[in-house]
Amino acid sequence: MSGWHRFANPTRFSRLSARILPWALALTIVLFAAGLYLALVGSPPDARQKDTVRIMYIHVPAAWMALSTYVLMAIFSGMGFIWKHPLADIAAKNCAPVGAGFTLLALITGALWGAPMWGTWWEWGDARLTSFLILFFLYLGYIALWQVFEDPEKAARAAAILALVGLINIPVIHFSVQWWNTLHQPASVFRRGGPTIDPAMLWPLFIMLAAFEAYFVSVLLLRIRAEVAEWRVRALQMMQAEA
Amino acid sequence: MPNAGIIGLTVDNLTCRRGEHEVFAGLSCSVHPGDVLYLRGPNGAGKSSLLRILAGFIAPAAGAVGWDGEDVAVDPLAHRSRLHYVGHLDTLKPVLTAAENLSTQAAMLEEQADVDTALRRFGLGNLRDLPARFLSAGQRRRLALARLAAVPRPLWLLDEPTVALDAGSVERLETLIAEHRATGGMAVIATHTDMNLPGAYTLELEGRQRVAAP
Amino acid sequence: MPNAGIIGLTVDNLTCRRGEHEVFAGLSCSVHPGDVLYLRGPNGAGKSSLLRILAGFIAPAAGAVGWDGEDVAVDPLAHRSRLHYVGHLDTLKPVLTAAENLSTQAAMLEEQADVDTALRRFGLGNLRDLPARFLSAGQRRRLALARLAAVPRPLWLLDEPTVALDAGSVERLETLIAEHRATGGMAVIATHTDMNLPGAYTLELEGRQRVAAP
Amino acid sequence: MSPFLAVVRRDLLIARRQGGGSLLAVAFFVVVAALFPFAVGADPISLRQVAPGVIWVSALLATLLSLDRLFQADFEDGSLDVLALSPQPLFFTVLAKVLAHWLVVGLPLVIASPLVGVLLNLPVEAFPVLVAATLIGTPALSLVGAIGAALTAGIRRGGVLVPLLVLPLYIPTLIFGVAATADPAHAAEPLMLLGAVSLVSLVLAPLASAAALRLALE
Amino acid sequence: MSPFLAVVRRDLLIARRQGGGSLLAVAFFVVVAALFPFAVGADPISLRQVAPGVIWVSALLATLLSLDRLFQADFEDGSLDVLALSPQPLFFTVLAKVLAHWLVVGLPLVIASPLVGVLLNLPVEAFPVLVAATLIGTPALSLVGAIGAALTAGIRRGGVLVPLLVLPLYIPTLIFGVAATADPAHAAEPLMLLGAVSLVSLVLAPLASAAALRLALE
Ligand code: HEM
Ligand SMILES: Nc1ncnc2c1ncn2[C@@H]1O[C@H](COP(=O)(O)OP(=O)(O)OP(=O)(O)O)[C@@H](O)[C@H]1O
Ligand SMILES: Nc1ncnc2c1ncn2[C@@H]1O[C@H](COP(=O)(O)OP(=O)(O)OP(=O)(O)O)[C@@H](O)[C@H]1O
Ligand SMILES: [Mg+2]
Ligand SMILES: [Mg+2]
Repeated sequence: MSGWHRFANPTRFSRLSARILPWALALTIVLFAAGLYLALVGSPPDARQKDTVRIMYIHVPAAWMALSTYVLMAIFSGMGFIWKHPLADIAAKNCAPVGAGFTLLALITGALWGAPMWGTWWEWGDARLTSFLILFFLYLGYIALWQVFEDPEKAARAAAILALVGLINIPVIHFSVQWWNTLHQPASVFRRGGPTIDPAMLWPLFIMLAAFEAYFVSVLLLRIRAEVAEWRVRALQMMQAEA
Repeated sequence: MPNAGIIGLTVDNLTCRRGEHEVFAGLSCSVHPGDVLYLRGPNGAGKSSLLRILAGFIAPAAGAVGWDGEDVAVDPLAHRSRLHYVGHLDTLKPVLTAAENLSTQAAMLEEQADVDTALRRFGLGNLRDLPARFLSAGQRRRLALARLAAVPRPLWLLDEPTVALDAGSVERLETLIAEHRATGGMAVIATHTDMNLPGAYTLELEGRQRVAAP
Repeated sequence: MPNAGIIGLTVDNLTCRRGEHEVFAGLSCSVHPGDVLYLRGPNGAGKSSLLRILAGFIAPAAGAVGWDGEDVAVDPLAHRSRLHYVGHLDTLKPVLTAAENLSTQAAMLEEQADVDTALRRFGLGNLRDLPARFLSAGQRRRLALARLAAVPRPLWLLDEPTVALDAGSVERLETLIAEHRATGGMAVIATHTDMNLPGAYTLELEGRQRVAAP
Repeated sequence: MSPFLAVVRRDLLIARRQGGGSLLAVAFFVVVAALFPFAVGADPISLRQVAPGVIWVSALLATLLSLDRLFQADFEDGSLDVLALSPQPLFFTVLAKVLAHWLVVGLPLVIASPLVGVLLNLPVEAFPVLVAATLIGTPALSLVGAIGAALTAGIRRGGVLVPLLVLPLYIPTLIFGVAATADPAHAAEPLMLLGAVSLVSLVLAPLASAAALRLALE
Repeated sequence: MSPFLAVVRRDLLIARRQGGGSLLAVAFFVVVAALFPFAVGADPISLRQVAPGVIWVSALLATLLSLDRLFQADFEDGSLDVLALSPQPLFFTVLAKVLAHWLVVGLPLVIASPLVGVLLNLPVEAFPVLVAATLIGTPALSLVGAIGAALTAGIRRGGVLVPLLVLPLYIPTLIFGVAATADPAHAAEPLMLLGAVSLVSLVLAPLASAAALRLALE
């Protein structure tokens, strides 16, 4: 129950993450190199969109990652809440800034893409766009909640409650394109009946997604390790102060 | 583990941690029907924290609190229904009258309650229709304590109950506690001042956790 | 009318009314440099009300409060700048550390103040960087009292200052008051408990307002 | 009287004594809505176009403003401790407080909504739907808002955080409410969805709020 | 350091420690502004029409929400007594607290207003006027709101009066603010009137607030 103190001991996590990290980092670099080459040079320009289609290779993976990071954050939160495992809490906490970053990236690239495609940066009537902005606010609220609690154990539980409740918004975002008439195009990859995108564009897209995924894993592990180290130092200081 | 067969409140090897600071550790004691336990110790020793653990508001970092031999964490609702907690805060709504404050509290705690008798026991009879915002410090405190008299519950957890009370009110409280004990009630009382409760045990906090004989 | 020529605080034929209720009437007394005046009486006698009148927070229904022979209502700002009032509430911001709480208070009251010495005088030296939300009841009280030591002012109005203090802290407060008196300071103290302040006068409230010799 | 009813009665009594709970919410609702004729210009067509949205946003904000102290007041004066010692699960205590809040704030908003409809030139045929939609939707506003209020109960001035936490969660209610009000001829589906949101909130919100309140008790 | 600056510094420190005073106000501003188009569901034309009103209502609400505890927090923990013993008239203490509040909430709103303008499709030529208007108008919002906050602190008397008093007092600021923003070509007159409102508030609001606070001290 007194979770945050267990970091005084070396954990399995440190050893495991130390083993995974180099691979994840290497994979990130390789996949980004390959994906960006294919996306910018190797893939054909779109018949209608010309070269602006290349924004897609950033925008779409970023949007997917933004959503899946939230789900992962909620899962970690649930684990931390139920089993009171501090590592799950720290993982959830550190998902948030990364996920908010993905969300912002998708928002910006979407806006940049929208200017030539729809003739507007931003379209309020569009449910996909606005609900995605809401996702950004959810991330911000989650981060803010962590900030206002002084006691990390309390903060973890409060933030977990919020993350789990906010999970309800995810399907709203995903299905918003179906439920409302929007400018934004409906799902074209992950849909019933298979993807409708040309394979020449699909492959670079998947490689970029894998690159984003590897990047996410690397950053998350690095952040968690940094925070665990910080707690270990704090615990040592406390022990010295009380001795 | 709380020992089976023992009647009353048992505290078993309790550790309390607030933030990163360990307030006390390995604390054990028990309170049986008719017992009063004083919690004593300097400011910051953990008296208030212990009371909140006993009330089930804070989960202990280690150890357990038991009732009649069973860990109270098993059925927290049953535990919370058997105790009174009177802390530093006065739990009063300034816009409600003294009688309304007490009767709304009592109604939340119990189906039936004799509010007027309880008010009179604490000398608040003629203030019953005064809004709580007009009460003096000691009158507010007495009103907060009056729920002990209004709703019978076996375990009383009192955090510095005599604060702001005049001598007469302290006596009233002592009488109430004596009656409570006579009917098998128990009380754990954190205090810096002396009260007149014969046969009370004392738990000294801060480092040397030990139970002194009365 | 406050008498000209008298040095210190004079209370002249004071009446206090709260709502429609007359709390006390025709109260007179005076406090001279080096004096301590206890206010005693049962709950609701009007001790807190009197202190707030002396501080200039409440206007008396009749009578006057004087300083060095002049009615304080003439220059309320000057009066408020010469006194400390420590009431029931702890005046602390939970998000600020102990040191920040004290230094912001001191800065509002006075240009210069020695915060660290004041903290140490109340045994809060090692808690200086702990946010006030984590302090125990007695630690909070000590922090509120520390402004007496940080900012020198001649008149101290203290409403039950020993509440929640452990024995050591009460002694610290008594020492501080003794030093304050030695430099010509005055204190009016509402209290239900006994303090060790030799030569203090007592004003019994409730009906029989009279000053008992030390 | 059951503890549940005791809590409801207590909060209603406090609201009545404090005065202006309902009045504040309704006044706020009407003032915010009444501002829009200034902004949009009195052109009845464009006013009619924005009316459903304005009504719902105003209702939502009126609820939000009255919510932020729902648990904080009880926390600050220690009443939360007494509530926690009540012989019923915290779930029902939360539900009782939310019910009282809805009676004080939500219901008056429902009753005042036709008035705001008139101010904003809402077509006559939309009025029954507007009342139905607010009646079905405002409970969700109170319930979801309670989560934010509970999460910030133990933090002084945490109230400022409530809108940021709660507004994103209000979006479904807002969407379905506006959809029903804007197109009264096809209101059945959004009304049903609105009901679904309220029902889901009825279970999830007290659960989440009770868990959050336990933090404030520590 | 003068007592005036000490009060300002103290409130800024508390806001910083409490976390996100400014951020929350801005977030609230943006979230509320974001709700309207969501609800109004809009083509750019009608969105542009409501934009000035939405911006001002959002700014008003963001201010109002952050203000209501301006003095109450100090009242509840006894700090008001310490403030009252400061060697300066209560007038300046109030002014210092309002200044700190404006720095924490009002100024960030001014800075964020162009962002909201972009989101709401406000025409480009309106942006300088929007910034000027919010810069001139937000002090009035903080000042007038302080009266309500002071009355709530001594709620022992205030009760129902507070919302009924403050909301109407906000109307001039809103009307002139919206007028300036909606018609940037003829903004000079409403901007001047807005300035007049702020100036009058600068004198009257601390006076009224100080009087109200004295009641809270009793
Ligand atoms: C600020 C503006 C935009 C935002 C916030 C946004 C948001 C999103 C989101 C959240 C997704 C993931 C949907 C899901 O997996 O459920 C997505 C996917 C996608 N977006 Fe955007 N988008 C924006 C602009 C655009 C523009 C201008 C285009 C191109 C015309 C575009 C094309 C796509 C495509 C092709 C997908 C993949 C769809 C799929 O296969 O599921 N987006 N966007
Ligand atoms: N508006 C009012 N109407 C009627 N009576 C009031 C009003 N305001 C205060 N009182 C009464 O005034 C009296 C004075 O209270 P005060 O706080 O001064 O007492 P005190 O001597 O400090 O008591 P304690 O020892 O409890 O602190 C109390 O009896 C209180 O009930
Ligand atoms: N989050 C925290 N971080 C560090 N220390 C904390 C935290 N919360 C509480 N404490 C400390 O825990 C200790 C226990 O406080 P508690 O209120 O239980 O003491 P107490 O014995 O009741 O004291 P008092 O006599 O003053 O009422 C205090 O020293 C307090 O400073
Ligand atoms: Mg204590
Ligand atoms: Mg008193």
